[in-house]
Amino acid sequence: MAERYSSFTRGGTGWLLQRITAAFLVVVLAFHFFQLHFVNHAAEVTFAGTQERMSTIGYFVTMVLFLVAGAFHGVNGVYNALVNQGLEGTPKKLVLAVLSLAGIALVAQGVWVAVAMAGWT
Amino acid sequence: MSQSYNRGLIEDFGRWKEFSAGMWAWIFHKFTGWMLIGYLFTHIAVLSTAIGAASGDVALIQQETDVYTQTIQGLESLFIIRILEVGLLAVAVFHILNGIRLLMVDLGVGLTAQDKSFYASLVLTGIITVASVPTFLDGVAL
Amino acid sequence: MSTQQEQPKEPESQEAPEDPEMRGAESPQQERLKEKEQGLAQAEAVDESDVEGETVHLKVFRYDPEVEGKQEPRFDDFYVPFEKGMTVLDAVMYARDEFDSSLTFRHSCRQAVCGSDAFFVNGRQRLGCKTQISELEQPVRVEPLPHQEVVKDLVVDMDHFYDQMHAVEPYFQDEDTPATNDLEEQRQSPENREKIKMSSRCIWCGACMSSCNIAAGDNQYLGPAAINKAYKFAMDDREGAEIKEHRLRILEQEHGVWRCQTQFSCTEVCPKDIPLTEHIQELKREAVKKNLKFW
Amino acid sequence: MYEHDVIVVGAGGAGLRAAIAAHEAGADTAIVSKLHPVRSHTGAAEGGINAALQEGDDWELHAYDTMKGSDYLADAPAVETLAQDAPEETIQLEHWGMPFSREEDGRVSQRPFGGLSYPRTTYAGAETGHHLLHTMYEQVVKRGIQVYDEWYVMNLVTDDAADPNDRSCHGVVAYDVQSGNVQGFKANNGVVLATGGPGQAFDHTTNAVSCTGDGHAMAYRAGASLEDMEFIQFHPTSLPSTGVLISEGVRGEGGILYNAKGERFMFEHGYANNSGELASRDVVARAELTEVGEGRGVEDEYVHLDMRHLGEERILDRLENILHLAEDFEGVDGLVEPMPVKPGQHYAMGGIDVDENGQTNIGGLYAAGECACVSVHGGNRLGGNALPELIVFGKRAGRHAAGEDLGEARIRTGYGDDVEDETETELPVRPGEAGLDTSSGVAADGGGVAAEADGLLERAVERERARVDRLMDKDDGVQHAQIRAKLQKAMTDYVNVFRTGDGIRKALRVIRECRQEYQDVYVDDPSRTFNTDLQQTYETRNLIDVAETIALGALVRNEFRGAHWRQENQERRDDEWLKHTLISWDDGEPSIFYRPVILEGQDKTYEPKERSY
Repeated sequence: MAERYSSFTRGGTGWLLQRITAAFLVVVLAFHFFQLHFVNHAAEVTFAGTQERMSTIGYFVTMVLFLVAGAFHGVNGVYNALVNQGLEGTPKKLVLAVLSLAGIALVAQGVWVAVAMAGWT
Repeated sequence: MSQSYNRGLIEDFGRWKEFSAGMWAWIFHKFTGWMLIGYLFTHIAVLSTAIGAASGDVALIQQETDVYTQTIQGLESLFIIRILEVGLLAVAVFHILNGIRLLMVDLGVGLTAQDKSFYASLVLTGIITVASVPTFLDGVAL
Repeated sequence: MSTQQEQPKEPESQEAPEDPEMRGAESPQQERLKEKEQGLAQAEAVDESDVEGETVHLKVFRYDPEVEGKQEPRFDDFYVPFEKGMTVLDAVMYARDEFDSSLTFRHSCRQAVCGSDAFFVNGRQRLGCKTQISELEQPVRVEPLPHQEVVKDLVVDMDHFYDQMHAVEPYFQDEDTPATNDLEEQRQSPENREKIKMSSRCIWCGACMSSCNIAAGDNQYLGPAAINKAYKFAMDDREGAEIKEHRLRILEQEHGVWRCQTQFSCTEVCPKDIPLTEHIQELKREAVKKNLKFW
Repeated sequence: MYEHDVIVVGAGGAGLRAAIAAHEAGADTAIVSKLHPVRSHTGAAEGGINAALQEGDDWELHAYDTMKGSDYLADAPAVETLAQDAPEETIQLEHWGMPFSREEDGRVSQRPFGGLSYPRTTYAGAETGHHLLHTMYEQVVKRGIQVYDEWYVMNLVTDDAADPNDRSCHGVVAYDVQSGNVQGFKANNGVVLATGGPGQAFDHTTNAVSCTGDGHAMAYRAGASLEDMEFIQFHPTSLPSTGVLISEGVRGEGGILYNAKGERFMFEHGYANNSGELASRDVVARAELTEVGEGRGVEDEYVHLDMRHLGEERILDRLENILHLAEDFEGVDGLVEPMPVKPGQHYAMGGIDVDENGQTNIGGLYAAGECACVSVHGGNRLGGNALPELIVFGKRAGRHAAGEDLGEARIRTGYGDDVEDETETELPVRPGEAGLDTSSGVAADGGGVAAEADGLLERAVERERARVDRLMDKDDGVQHAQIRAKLQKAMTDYVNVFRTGDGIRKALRVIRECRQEYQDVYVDDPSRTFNTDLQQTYETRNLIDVAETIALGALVRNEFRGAHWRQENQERRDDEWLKHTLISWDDGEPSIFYRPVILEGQDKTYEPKERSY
């Protein structure tokens, strides 16, 4: 019954990317939390401070990667959770499309915000 | 899988009392994952609303009365937001710690201690959360 | 037809009267057996004080698609006299032979090797023959394996499980084995044999598959048993590298190893202590390695 | 109706091997089995596979050891075939991927075993049978051989020529356990019975509950003879409550047997002053029962097997699975307390009378494995000789059934010129079918005057359907479990390790009662779905037939040979008893006859010697 399975191997790639983004997120999420709650208390966040951080190119790149990794990790996680519960056929394709779009929209919106924060608009 | 009759709660989540460590870890990981992705969308939405309304007026920015700053600080002055933040921290810390546990499992390290490492993640999450409460609740009134 | 069993008032009523004809010639043993019977009740009360009373209370799942009164699943109570060393299988066999011959379950070897009698006992997949009654809380709830179609009482439809087992090409493949009449064996190091040892112990009982929440949701997921079966071949050095790659291709399908969510439930219920999750994880890494040649 | 060239009944080691061989010989082959193949009792075999593989060893030594072990009741052509073919068949298993235990240089390991003059037992851990069974099932899957699993074979379809030797077998009638549907299976070439042992005739056995002698009984009723049924091996160390086997390895490593008084009885009571606990299985089993019978048993039932002195490290290293068995099945921790053990029925040396090609005296009917008696084991089977028998003779039966020419067999089967009629033995009751209507003159159970195979098959199916209806429609009477329990108890009480003429006669009386009670048997479960009650009711009938042949064989063989001990004559009597006991179902009543043992091998004759180790 092996023929039931296609040679569709994105499972492997997806699985690996999920792990790689996870490893990246562990570090950056910890940094992000630390940065915005312990180093800079959230209550004292100002646009000025945000802009100052964001306009640093390293920070900007990190934050954008953070967003992309988070969006992928989250959206892929949701998709897999649904597939694991037996999502199949057209609904599965639909969900994949919707989630991909949502992910892309999130990244786009987030990058725009970051650019705006950095004051490069 | 289809059943020729209804076994009711005999299966799956009706049996939650009998779940073991690995199963709870999975459930918590999914649950915290859903919360985090939900938060991520909200987070970007709030920031972009605030940014969208930000004037970029240098004077206002310097007086710290810019809309962005006001939005953030306004939210931060709410006790409920601070509580939610503690919750978010707990959720994120658990997801991180259990995520590390899962990465170890993926690498084939310490599989026999998988239940212990789950309990350890829970306990550590608790400790970190409690320890950070003072920082999170600093300067907010009920 | 109800087969509900009332609690017997006197436990000794369970004992069939001894037929003197059935006994052997007069021997010291027979005489002592008589003496022993007299002191029996007293002795048992002391010996089995750790077990609730002297009977075991079983709650057994009953269902039969064609018998009125059993089409709606129900639980029947049976009270079975306890004996030291009694297993769940012994108890349900007693219930069947003494109380209700229609009580249906698969069983054969009684020694945990045929894999017929995996039941859901007190909320966990276990082999009936390998589970001591004395270790369970009473009443002992015996149900068919979850996530499988119930055929009748404790019997579930295993076809899907077998299909998944067959899906991984579960047979040795090597194109250049020497001819058998040369009596030339393929060499295998003891270490390599050791590596596949645990995986080769699988008895196809289906407990792992039944415990797996993902297999329940995704009907196409190969499941722990089939993946473990594939592991046995993929890790066996006697099969060539090409065949190993072929095996990994089967395993890395979307419904293959990636579906495993490392819940460890399969590993926990496996009556043969096979580290299933570990094997699945190792295959994931092997598959990634194969895809990223530079690893 | 289903149709195949070769139908194999039973899917243990012999059945799977036969199916693979028949398939490779080009026959359209199907397996019909009441269990899914991997559930077969072959999986419980622990020891190993004897095969002369190493340099310095050769098949002739293996044959010699086997003849000696059999107490000279095995037929030399069968034994020599086994010894010659075992190496190649073992290597075949290795090539199919069986995970044998290995030496440092990567070769298959071989270890010494009781009664062998050379370490020639290949093994795969302590679970050789499990690996053998699974490896062969894998090959069946690979070849796409049709398996009808959970189909219970109810009867054989044979015509009823007056002389059983002129009959032929055309197929089987089976029912789908899952649905209750009774169907005919037509076999164009042959039917191979591989249904395993009859252990359930005893109430304390290491055998599975499925080992009910179905093949024996069906072949017997169809007119094939049963051979050497009185030879039953009792294993000295099985757990009292379940009969689960505690391997000989415990005693091999130094485990000690104690009675209730704490005496090391094997020495202190002089049962085996040299080998002690390591004396042969029958000696130890008799010693244990003597201890219990004389009042020195624990709980008046069993003795203790103690391995605590071996130390935790050694136990965990070599006998770990024993700890699990004692814990899981008896609730005893072998590290802190001695394990209770008593003798349990373990293996039947006898079975359906076949030649070295697996063929019975009925045309197209074959048997292989424990249900058959080629005869390789004679009076006593050596450890490690059961598994090679499965693969060697399973393969031969499969090939022959598929039409391959294996040459003329030297062993004769059935009643013929070479047999000697039983001089009347006094029987306490009339054995055989109760309420037998002899007026119809129907001999074979498959019945009907010789006709077209299709017609025979249809009639046989109709008859089984009617039988099922009768059993199911009847609303009261006796349940099979009651009869089975009574039968098993009688067999264990009287046809056990110690046998006396009086005891066996008592057993025959009980068996007769069981037959009469069986006339009134009914199936309480009204459902056609997975009706195990019905299946077991069928099995109980088979057990009655098989138990009777065991008791009859034990009664007529008035000597002590191999596993068979008689109080009246406690010595081997070669002058009179170098012959096989054969029993056939003669119009519903057993008739007994004898055939001389063939001691002439290919190049030499095996002269009976005293069996001492």
